[in-house]
Amino acid sequence: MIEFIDVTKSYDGDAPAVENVSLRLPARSITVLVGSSGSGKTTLLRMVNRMVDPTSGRVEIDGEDVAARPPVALRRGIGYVPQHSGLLPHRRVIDNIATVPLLNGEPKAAAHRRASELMDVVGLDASLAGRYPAQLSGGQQQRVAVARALAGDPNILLMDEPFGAVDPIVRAELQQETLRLQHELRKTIVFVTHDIDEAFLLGDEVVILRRGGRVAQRGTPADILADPVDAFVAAFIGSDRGRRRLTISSRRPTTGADRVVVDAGGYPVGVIAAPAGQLAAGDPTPRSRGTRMAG
Amino acid sequence: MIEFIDVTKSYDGDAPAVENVSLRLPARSITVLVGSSGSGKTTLLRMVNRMVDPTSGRVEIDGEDVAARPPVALRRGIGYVPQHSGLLPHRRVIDNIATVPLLNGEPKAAAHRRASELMDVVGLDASLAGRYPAQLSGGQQQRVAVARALAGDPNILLMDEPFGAVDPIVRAELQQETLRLQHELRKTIVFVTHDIDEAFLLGDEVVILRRGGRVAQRGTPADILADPVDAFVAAFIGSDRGRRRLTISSRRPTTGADRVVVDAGGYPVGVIAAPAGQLAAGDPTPRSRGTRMAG
Amino acid sequence: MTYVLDAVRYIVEPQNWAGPDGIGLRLAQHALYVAISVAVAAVVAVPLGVLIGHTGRGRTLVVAVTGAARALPTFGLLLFVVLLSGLHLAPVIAVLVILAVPPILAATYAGVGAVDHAAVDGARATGFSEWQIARQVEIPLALPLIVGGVRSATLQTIATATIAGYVAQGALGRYLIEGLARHEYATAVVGALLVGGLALVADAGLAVVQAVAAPSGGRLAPGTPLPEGT
Amino acid sequence: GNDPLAAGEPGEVDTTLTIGSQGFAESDILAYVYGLVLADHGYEVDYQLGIGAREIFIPALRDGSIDLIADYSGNLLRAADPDATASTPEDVSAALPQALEPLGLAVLDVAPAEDADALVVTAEFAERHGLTSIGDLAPIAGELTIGSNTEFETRSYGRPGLADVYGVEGWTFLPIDDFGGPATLDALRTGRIQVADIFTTNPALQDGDLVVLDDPERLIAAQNIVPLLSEALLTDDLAGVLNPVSAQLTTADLTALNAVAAGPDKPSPEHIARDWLVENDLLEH
Amino acid sequence: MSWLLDNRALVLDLTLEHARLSAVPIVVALLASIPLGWLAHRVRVARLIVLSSFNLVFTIPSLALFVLLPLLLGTRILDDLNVMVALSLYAIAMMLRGAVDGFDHVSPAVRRSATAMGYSRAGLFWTVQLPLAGPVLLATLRVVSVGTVSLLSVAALIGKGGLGYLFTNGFQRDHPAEIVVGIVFVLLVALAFDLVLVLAGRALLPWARLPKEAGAR
Ligand SMILES: Nc1ncnc2c1ncn2[C@@H]1O[C@H](COP(=O)(O)OP(=O)(O)OP(=O)(O)O)[C@@H](O)[C@H]1O
Ligand SMILES: Nc1ncnc2c1ncn2[C@@H]1O[C@H](COP(=O)(O)OP(=O)(O)OP(=O)(O)O)[C@@H](O)[C@H]1O
Ligand SMILES: [Mg+2]
Ligand SMILES: [Mg+2]
Repeated sequence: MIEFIDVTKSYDGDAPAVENVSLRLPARSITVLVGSSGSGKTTLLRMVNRMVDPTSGRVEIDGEDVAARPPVALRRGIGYVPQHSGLLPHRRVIDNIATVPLLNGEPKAAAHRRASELMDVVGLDASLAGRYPAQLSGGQQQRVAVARALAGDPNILLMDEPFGAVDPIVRAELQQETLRLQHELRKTIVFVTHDIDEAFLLGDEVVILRRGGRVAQRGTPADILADPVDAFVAAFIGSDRGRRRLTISSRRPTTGADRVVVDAGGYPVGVIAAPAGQLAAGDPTPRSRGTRMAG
Repeated sequence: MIEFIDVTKSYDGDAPAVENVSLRLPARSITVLVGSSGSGKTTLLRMVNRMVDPTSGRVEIDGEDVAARPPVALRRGIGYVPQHSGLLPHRRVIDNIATVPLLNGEPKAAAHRRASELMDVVGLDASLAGRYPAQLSGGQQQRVAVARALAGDPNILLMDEPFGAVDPIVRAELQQETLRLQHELRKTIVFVTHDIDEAFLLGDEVVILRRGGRVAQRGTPADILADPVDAFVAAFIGSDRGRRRLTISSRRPTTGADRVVVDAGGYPVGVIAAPAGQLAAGDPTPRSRGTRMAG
Repeated sequence: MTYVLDAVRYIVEPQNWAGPDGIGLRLAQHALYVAISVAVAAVVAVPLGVLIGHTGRGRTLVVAVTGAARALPTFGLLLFVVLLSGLHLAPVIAVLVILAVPPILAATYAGVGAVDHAAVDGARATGFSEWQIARQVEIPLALPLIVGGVRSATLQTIATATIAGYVAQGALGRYLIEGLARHEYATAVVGALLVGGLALVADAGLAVVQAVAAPSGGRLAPGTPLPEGT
Repeated sequence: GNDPLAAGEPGEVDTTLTIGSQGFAESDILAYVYGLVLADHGYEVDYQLGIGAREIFIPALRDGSIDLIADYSGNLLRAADPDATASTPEDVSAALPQALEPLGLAVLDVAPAEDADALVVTAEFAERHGLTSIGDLAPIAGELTIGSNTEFETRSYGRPGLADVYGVEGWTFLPIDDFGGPATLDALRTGRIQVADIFTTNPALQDGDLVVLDDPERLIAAQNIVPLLSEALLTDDLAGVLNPVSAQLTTADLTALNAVAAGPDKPSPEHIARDWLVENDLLEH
Repeated sequence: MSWLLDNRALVLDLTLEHARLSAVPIVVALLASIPLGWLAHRVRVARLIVLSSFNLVFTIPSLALFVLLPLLLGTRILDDLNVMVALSLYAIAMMLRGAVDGFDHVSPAVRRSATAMGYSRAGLFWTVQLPLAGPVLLATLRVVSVGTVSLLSVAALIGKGGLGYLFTNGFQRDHPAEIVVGIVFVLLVALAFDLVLVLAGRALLPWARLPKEAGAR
């Protein structure tokens, strides 16, 4: 469990990037911090591994103040995946993944063995081991970054817009992969994004942040969607533009007995099964990753 | 009307970026070219204003081959909005917008007057006229770029991922603004994006491209959504992951009588009104901008 | 350090400024040689650099040629040209031009090449001709770097113009050569101080030019406060 | 170097002799003339060519940067003792050891060969102004430009001596640092300068279009070749090796050596020196 | 040509001397610029000092430095050290700017993510920042190397110029061919040094010149 206790961070002289934030992130699930640019997501995330030290307040991991731990050792025990993979351009893929074991003094052979396993885990072909990062596609680079973050076998994984720079199809693939991985590994993941759809897809719990890191709303995706607390959240998740307010269109009975569902603006968002013109209601329960089975 | 007639473009030596594409884009409506990275969207778009000349085949505007027109004059008659605004960093906002009139030899006063009007049209505060681009936010820069593209009063507007680099809230605003503008101005707009949601939102017609610029499917958003022609399109629009296949969840009767709608993965996408437990079906017709009224 | 004191005393003595061997004439000669050489070099290198930066062609060739030009020993070249053509000013200028071209050329094509591609592309798509792109977009935006190139060319030329003294063309190098030949350190220090002083003045002047040359939009510190919203 | 302290390795005496030269062809050749003979006699020899003027090589000798250099007796004497008045070869040779002693320097035997500075004008110029000796320059001194190496201006036979001895004053100086080489000759022949300081062994003086001005007052002292070295290095053995070489070296030889150096083949100084030594049976091995 | 053949021993000697005298300053510049450049990269004041001293050193004519250094160093007039120290000063000054650029050039994203992996300060410097600054360091070092080799010839005026001897000697003997030989051999030395640097770069920085593979973005 990660806990922010009344943390504030001011970068020299400016208005605080994060102000009096208290937040508890449950263990072994994905918490997504979402908010627009400059809302302090990255700042909060980095406090966990002491890349940023709070100006006041403290951050605890399982009840222990991180400030008491030497930062280098702390960081080796926490996985980190940044937006632009941040891979070492002068090291081969296999060495990049083996970074933390090597830093921890593991023998090279063992570290490479572990790295090879991880390539498999994150779905990277073994033939890529000898390449340099520049020789990989964006999606492959992010997979390497994930593998690298996992190499120290950390309990906590910090992911800062890890899929922000890859194209939508690849992003969708990586998102699914993340869910699959988490199902297997059950880490405590803090995931930062500014894409609300991604937040709803991945988050067991979603924390919507305003400027200054203040929490606008937190809850499961379904909670937030069904019941945005205020206009800011409504705007953020798009329900003020009617994007979330759906209706079933009559015009177009398509193949099978599907009907197109449109949002309040009249734009189609998907299709809904209506066998025999009847709409099946009351079937599935909205999922939360906490209770989810193999994906 | 813009027509691509069997165009192919190979950049030196590589496999063709665009191969044997024939495509007719209707006048006075928004056609969105959508496809993943490298599918040739930009290449196709730039053939229209001769930023790229096809290796073979030709592009016609209203039946006239563009190759017959001198590129500089052609470009002054076609608006262009790139992803990163491409503004001149050393010119003030007003001068950036007035670029084309000034190039065409209009007197400065008249050009500035026209630029001021356009600032109003695209929703820029007049107080920004004297700023340099670096002093604007990303969203403001894109508005300036749109105003600049409109300054020559072109019939055609080419937009290459114009909102790709701005944050989601601002992007939603700009998308709405684009729809409003188009309703007023009725240009022939070719819009490139790799965001399928944006494509469905903005396109009167959407063209989904595969690698090499080959057309996978074209049609109105509702057509494509309801009836993806093949697995590629289904994957691209997300219906293979069940993202478009919606069901109404029973679990959570929220405020009023709304029900949460979930996709095939069980993840919530929106809420639907179900007064008295009954679902109102058969109401709105999916819209297409061709028939749309003021937004 | 008495040499430095002696040298300073020599320099501040007004009578040492007059006459055919005076500081005044030699300083003027030095400044003139440098000005001519740098101007000629700029006239050659700037258009060429803009052309290369604009088209992106010929870069490797120019890198090789400027590399070789940098390796050419100025001193040997000067003596060679003087042997062939006699004791004139022209060889001195020619050699200094060869010295000054590479930094200006490199700075110009690097500067033009570094102009934000999006701005150039945007300008082209808006209907600027290639010439207008070079004149109105690339040159203004690259100007600080170009002036930076002129600045380092000027510094090098000022230091190197001292060799003019070796081929009877006067200038401040005379103090160094006299100091060396007569083993009078103070005289050599006079030369070093005057050359250094001239260089500092020229450098400061060009620094101002460079600051003024910075296009207005680019001079703003990044992160100048933005208004809320859009 | 001969100074163990300066060499930084106390206790280990450096046995290599470094021979210097003044940076013009004749001096380079003489360095090899003496150096090759020394090497022939088992000395370790190293060369340091092109050091420059006396103002530099004397300190270099004294600090051990070099050990031996061929110099010119008259100018050496004036440099060591600015008040010296001796000007005939004999007087100069006699005065040298004493003048050098305070500097810790010594000389070996003086060679018969002489190579003095000489003030030279074109034959045409001499005829036009009726010039035969240096003193004849006095009436037209105001319009004259004299070209020579930079140090000429401050030398005893330069600006001060010309004024004191011959009353030649008010001329303009053009420094051309090529020791009377091609640039100086070019300047003289094209009229850029009217008078040049050229060494008497310069082969160009043989061409016939140049005239050496007489020096009846002996402004320019006798300039015999003499090996100059640090006093501490002066041994009988060294003298025994080099004095016979100097004894054989005549002015005619020197002029011939310079002619070879300036000739079409431009052989290296070492080459020229070796040929001369072989011709005169001065190399034993 | 025949002159070169007749004098090949002399030219070879001078070439070796030239290489020796100019190699030292190049190496010194590389070694000195790394800590200094690092300091300037990290500390704003140091950057100011370092970069303006760059300009200052360049205002001193090389000849003056050659003449005056023995005075400052207390070395002997003809000591190799004078020339090497003088050239080292220029080389360091030139090299410093490149070193600062090189360290500035290391992507902050890479640096940050390496820190997040748990690199210590020293580890970060030696295994991340230094190698990543490598390409810029190398590019600058190539310019420095060429410049030093060419500048050394001026020291012929004090008898320490390596191949520069051929310039003064050829000048006095009215022998252009000799000067040309000098110039050509200076270029050859510069070329040889450059080749060494390029090869060293390939060996040490193999990742710096990768062809991008298809599929890479
Ligand atoms: N190192 C820093 N120095 C100064 N200010 C900073 C620094 N890092 C962040 N800030 C400021 O703190 C605020 C919050 O920044 P932060 O990076 O945490 O936001 P974010 O939510 O991650 O934004 P984004 O979505 O753009 O990544 C911003 O105003 C930012 O400008
Ligand atoms: N100037 C160019 N030179 C060489 N190859 C190019 C050039 N421009 C594009 N290509 C190649 O042509 C193909 C299509 O590129 P294009 O830019 O048209 O794709 P796109 O669909 O716009 O992609 P993106 O979404 O990344 O902008 C790609 O493989 C690209 O690498
Ligand atoms: Mg962030
Ligand atoms: Mg594109």
